[in-house]
Amino acid sequence: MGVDELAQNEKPTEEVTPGEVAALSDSVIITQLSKLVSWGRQYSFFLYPFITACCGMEFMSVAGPRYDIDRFGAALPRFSPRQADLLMVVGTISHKQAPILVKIYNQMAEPKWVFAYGSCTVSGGMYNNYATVQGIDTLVPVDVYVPGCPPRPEMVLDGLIMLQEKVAREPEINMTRGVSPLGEADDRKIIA
Amino acid sequence: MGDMNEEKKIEQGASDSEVMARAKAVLGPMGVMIHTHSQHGDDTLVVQAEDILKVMEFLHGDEGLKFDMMMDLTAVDYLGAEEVHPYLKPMNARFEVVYHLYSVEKNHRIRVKAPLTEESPYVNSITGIWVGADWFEREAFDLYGVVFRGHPNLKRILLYEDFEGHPLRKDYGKMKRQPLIGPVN
Amino acid sequence: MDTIIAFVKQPLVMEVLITLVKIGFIFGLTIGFFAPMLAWVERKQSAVMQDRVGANRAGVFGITVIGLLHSLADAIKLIFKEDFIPRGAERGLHTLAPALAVIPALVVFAVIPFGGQYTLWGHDVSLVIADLDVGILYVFAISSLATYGVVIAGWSSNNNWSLLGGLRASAQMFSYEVTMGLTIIGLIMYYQSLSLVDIVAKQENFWHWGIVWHFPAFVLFLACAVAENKRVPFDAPEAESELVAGYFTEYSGMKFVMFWTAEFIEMVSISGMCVALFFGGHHIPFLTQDFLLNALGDVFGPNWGGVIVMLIGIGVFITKLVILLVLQMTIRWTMPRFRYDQIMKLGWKMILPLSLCWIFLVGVGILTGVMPTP
Amino acid sequence: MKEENRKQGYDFHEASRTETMTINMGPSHPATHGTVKFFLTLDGETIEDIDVEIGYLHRAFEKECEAQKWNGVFPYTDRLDYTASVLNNVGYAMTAEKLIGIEVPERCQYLRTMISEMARMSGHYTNVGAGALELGALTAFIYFIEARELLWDLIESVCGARLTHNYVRIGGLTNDLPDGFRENVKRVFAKNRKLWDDFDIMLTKNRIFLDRMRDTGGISQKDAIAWGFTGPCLRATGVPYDVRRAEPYLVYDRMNFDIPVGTTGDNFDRYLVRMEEIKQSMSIVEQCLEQMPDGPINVDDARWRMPSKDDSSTKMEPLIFHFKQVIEGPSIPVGEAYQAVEGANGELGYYLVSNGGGKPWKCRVRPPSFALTSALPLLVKGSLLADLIPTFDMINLIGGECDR
Repeated sequence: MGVDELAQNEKPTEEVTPGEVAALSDSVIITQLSKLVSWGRQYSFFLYPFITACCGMEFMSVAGPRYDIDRFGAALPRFSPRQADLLMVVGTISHKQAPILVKIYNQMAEPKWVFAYGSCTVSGGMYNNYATVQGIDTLVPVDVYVPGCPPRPEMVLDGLIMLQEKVAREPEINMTRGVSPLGEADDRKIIA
Repeated sequence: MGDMNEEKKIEQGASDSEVMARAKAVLGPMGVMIHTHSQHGDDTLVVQAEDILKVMEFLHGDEGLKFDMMMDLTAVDYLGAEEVHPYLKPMNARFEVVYHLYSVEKNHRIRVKAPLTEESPYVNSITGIWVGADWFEREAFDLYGVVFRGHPNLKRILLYEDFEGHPLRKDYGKMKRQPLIGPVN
Repeated sequence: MDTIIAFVKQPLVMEVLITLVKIGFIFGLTIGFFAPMLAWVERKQSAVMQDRVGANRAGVFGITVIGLLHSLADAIKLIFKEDFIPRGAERGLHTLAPALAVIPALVVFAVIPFGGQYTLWGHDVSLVIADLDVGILYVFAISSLATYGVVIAGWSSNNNWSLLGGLRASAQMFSYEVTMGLTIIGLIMYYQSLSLVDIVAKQENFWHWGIVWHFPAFVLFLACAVAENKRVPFDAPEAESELVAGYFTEYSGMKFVMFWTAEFIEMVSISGMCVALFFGGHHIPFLTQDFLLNALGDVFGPNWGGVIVMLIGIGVFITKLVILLVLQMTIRWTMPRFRYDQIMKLGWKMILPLSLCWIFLVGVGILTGVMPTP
Repeated sequence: MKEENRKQGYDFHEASRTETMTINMGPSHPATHGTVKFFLTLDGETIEDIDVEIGYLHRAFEKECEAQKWNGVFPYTDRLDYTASVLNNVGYAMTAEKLIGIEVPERCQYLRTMISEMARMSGHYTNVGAGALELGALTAFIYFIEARELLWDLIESVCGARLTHNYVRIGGLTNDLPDGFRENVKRVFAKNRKLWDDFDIMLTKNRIFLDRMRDTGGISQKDAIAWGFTGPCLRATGVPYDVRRAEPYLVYDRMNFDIPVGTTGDNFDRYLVRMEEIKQSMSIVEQCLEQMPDGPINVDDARWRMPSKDDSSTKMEPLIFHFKQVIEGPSIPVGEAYQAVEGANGELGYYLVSNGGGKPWKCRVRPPSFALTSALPLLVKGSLLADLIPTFDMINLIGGECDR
């Protein structure tokens, strides 16, 4: 399936039109509510660890006793993409792996965020050859980039805090990302 | 390590190791050998590709050698570096399938190589002798395009089915991408 | 105003009101208090056991309450999470399943006494929502309903992993249903009653506590109950490394959390059952209720004294509950997971014969008088 | 009765006929490490057939190495078996040195041995810990993560990196031991031994763990050899093959250590072998520190060694050599060589071909877990779905090494 053809499949998934959102966002109740929701989202990331390579070893340490990502409320790994909020892409993505990443991203329930963990996911890192994807932002939208090969756990925690700040600033309750422009739309269209 | 001594040994044409002597004694008269050497202490037999099964069956079955483990199987593309091995040019060979065998019982190793030409990169599969060769042969096929005749399931293993060409060949560009999905980058 | 008071003072209305208060109390205790608290305890206890700090960042104006607010954050986030129904799923059943999982877990509490009987201002107050003569049978009947939620969830998701999870769950839960019933037959013989209120009342004397004479039954019952609840080491139906998330793989948002909540509430109800059956309910060892009533009644008057005794009883009950919850948590964070067929083997080939043996021993004990019945 | 049913068009056998379920497990599945896909045919929960597909982490190691200078290959070798990086470094450096025909100084050999064993410990910690995790014992896993963390602190103090150490160079090492290293080793190993004991208590005698591991994923000695098993998985079947003993390299011939072997070759034996090897490795590290002589850590010959950073930024000649090493690469003599080291998973062999240029013509690595994974269908066919998890974990597929 060609890229153009896939791009055409993209349809807006928002149920509320932008105009309506703008009108509502002026109201005091809605802004206070959205603040509360953002606060909740900020401290409750369920991770989907998309672990493929070396960075996974460091990811174990991030979850381990010394660095303890649980402190930030982001400890619970959910291996079902439906239940996850944060797609942690940990490790090199090869061209063989790319369709799976896109699929997992599309399967995740809104709202969702993507964390590019390690140089390979940021830019391809030291692998620039026929087999590797040069950065996962060519496949899915990315919120936080943490370079390093592998990044130290402190960097990951820093990245997570930055993501939390980003989520806290999120003005909309109904934040949707939609599907990746590259992948097939998931079954969500049927029910929406 | 003692590699210095080995180098000297080659220069002096020192006596062969037991393994080499035995292999030479049996395989020599069979007329399958192209070349032998013991560079850096690694005993190496270079044999005709079409006779690889004969050679392997001997190495596997022989009581004195008993190579019961196929340690490694790979291929090398000598395109543009035929001078590395003197026997490649006369044969017009481009590839070499390299087998590393090991005997757990006797604790010795041997390397067997079979040169192949670009036109006919065919060699018989040794999966009948060592089942473990299965994936190694698939890998060599995947990355070098060497075809193993008689392999039960010869298809790509590391790359995906839609991939065209064999990336470890020297004429395949390092960054020539064929992505399954997404932009070419 | 007077008419309202007069209306309220009618015995039937009073009865209904008291029952409503009790139901409200149980609801608040389980869904309102224990479910979020257990989510927090699970996090914190695992953190303590693993030498970590655990969640502690979520705060309002810098007040973090040692990470308690993370449960609140989770709840807020999950309410606003997309609710997802996969293509090809049975939409109705898919939506119904989480409710089917939660409701039985809650309803079990109807027969678990969380205090004793008190007479306050002329009204008899019994701290149990429904004092059924066959309370234990009711518990088993209801908890077997919980299986349906899980099985329906597994089947309606149109996902192979869910289906496998549902299959495992149904086999496991039905098997342990049977064994769980058998483990406490000895207890029923000993107390000669099927009513949990009766059983608790008979445990006023510490030497008649279930745990004293029926320790093996307690171990077997707890094992069965944990298996019923599908927690580690019996979590094969939702085994993460095997079935992704088992029967609730395709659930998101609040529906997914309802399964979780059901699990936590079931933990509480298991502990409640254990407290009622083995740990003397609201009783304090070596301290009878009458003694307390007399002592406090002298100081505060019979009515207020009764209220204080009631509160002490509830406190004692909850304390015992918490201890058992911590025990369950410790088991959860220590053990590896059983294989599915090993779970079945354990249930049918180990626990079942052992509980039969125990029934026999109890019978012999009661007949020969070695085991003095209350 | 049967006849009656038939008449009514009801065939009991037809009605009770079960179908097999085909299901895709992975590559993004918690148990498959993100790099393998199992195509399972299940009859109930029994695995009727399994097709293993690898290659999801194919990063073109060989193509990438052929484009690097000889010394530039080290970072790529780090990322083969990333649980035990230095072992890969050492294997590659030794093969290149074999091609050149040089021998590194004694202190360097001791250091390489020592750091290799630390890497092996790290690899085994990860493997055994992850095995516990996948069986649901999260706490046990965390214990070994902490043990590994302490170990990584030591390695970091030597090489400057936690995971991908890039410590070895052709003809030597990047740097010597830091001050106070011996005391740190003593402190850390005391703690690690304690964690090991705790882990052992929590799992080895745990009946559930025992039941899950014992008699699952077993393989006979003959099959194991035929499939090219090496390392702990081969030793679990009772074959005492260890490259460190069979063909001693570095200073292993001076070390006093045991090769633990199993008896049945099942998952539990693999686990026990790995657990024992952790202890043996600790003892090797301590022996190395005891015996280690003073002296240089690099060869004297400037053609092969990478000048140290301090020298190359202060002195002229080392700067020139550094420049030549980086831009042209050492011109290693024409030839081919195979050298095996004992990796965390088994025999880690490097086969290098040089055409006399500054880059390797061919840089092949013999990945132990590749051979192990290829035998997976044999190990799990006919067993339950749940058995796939411990078996796959004890096989210890490392994506970087298997797919390269």
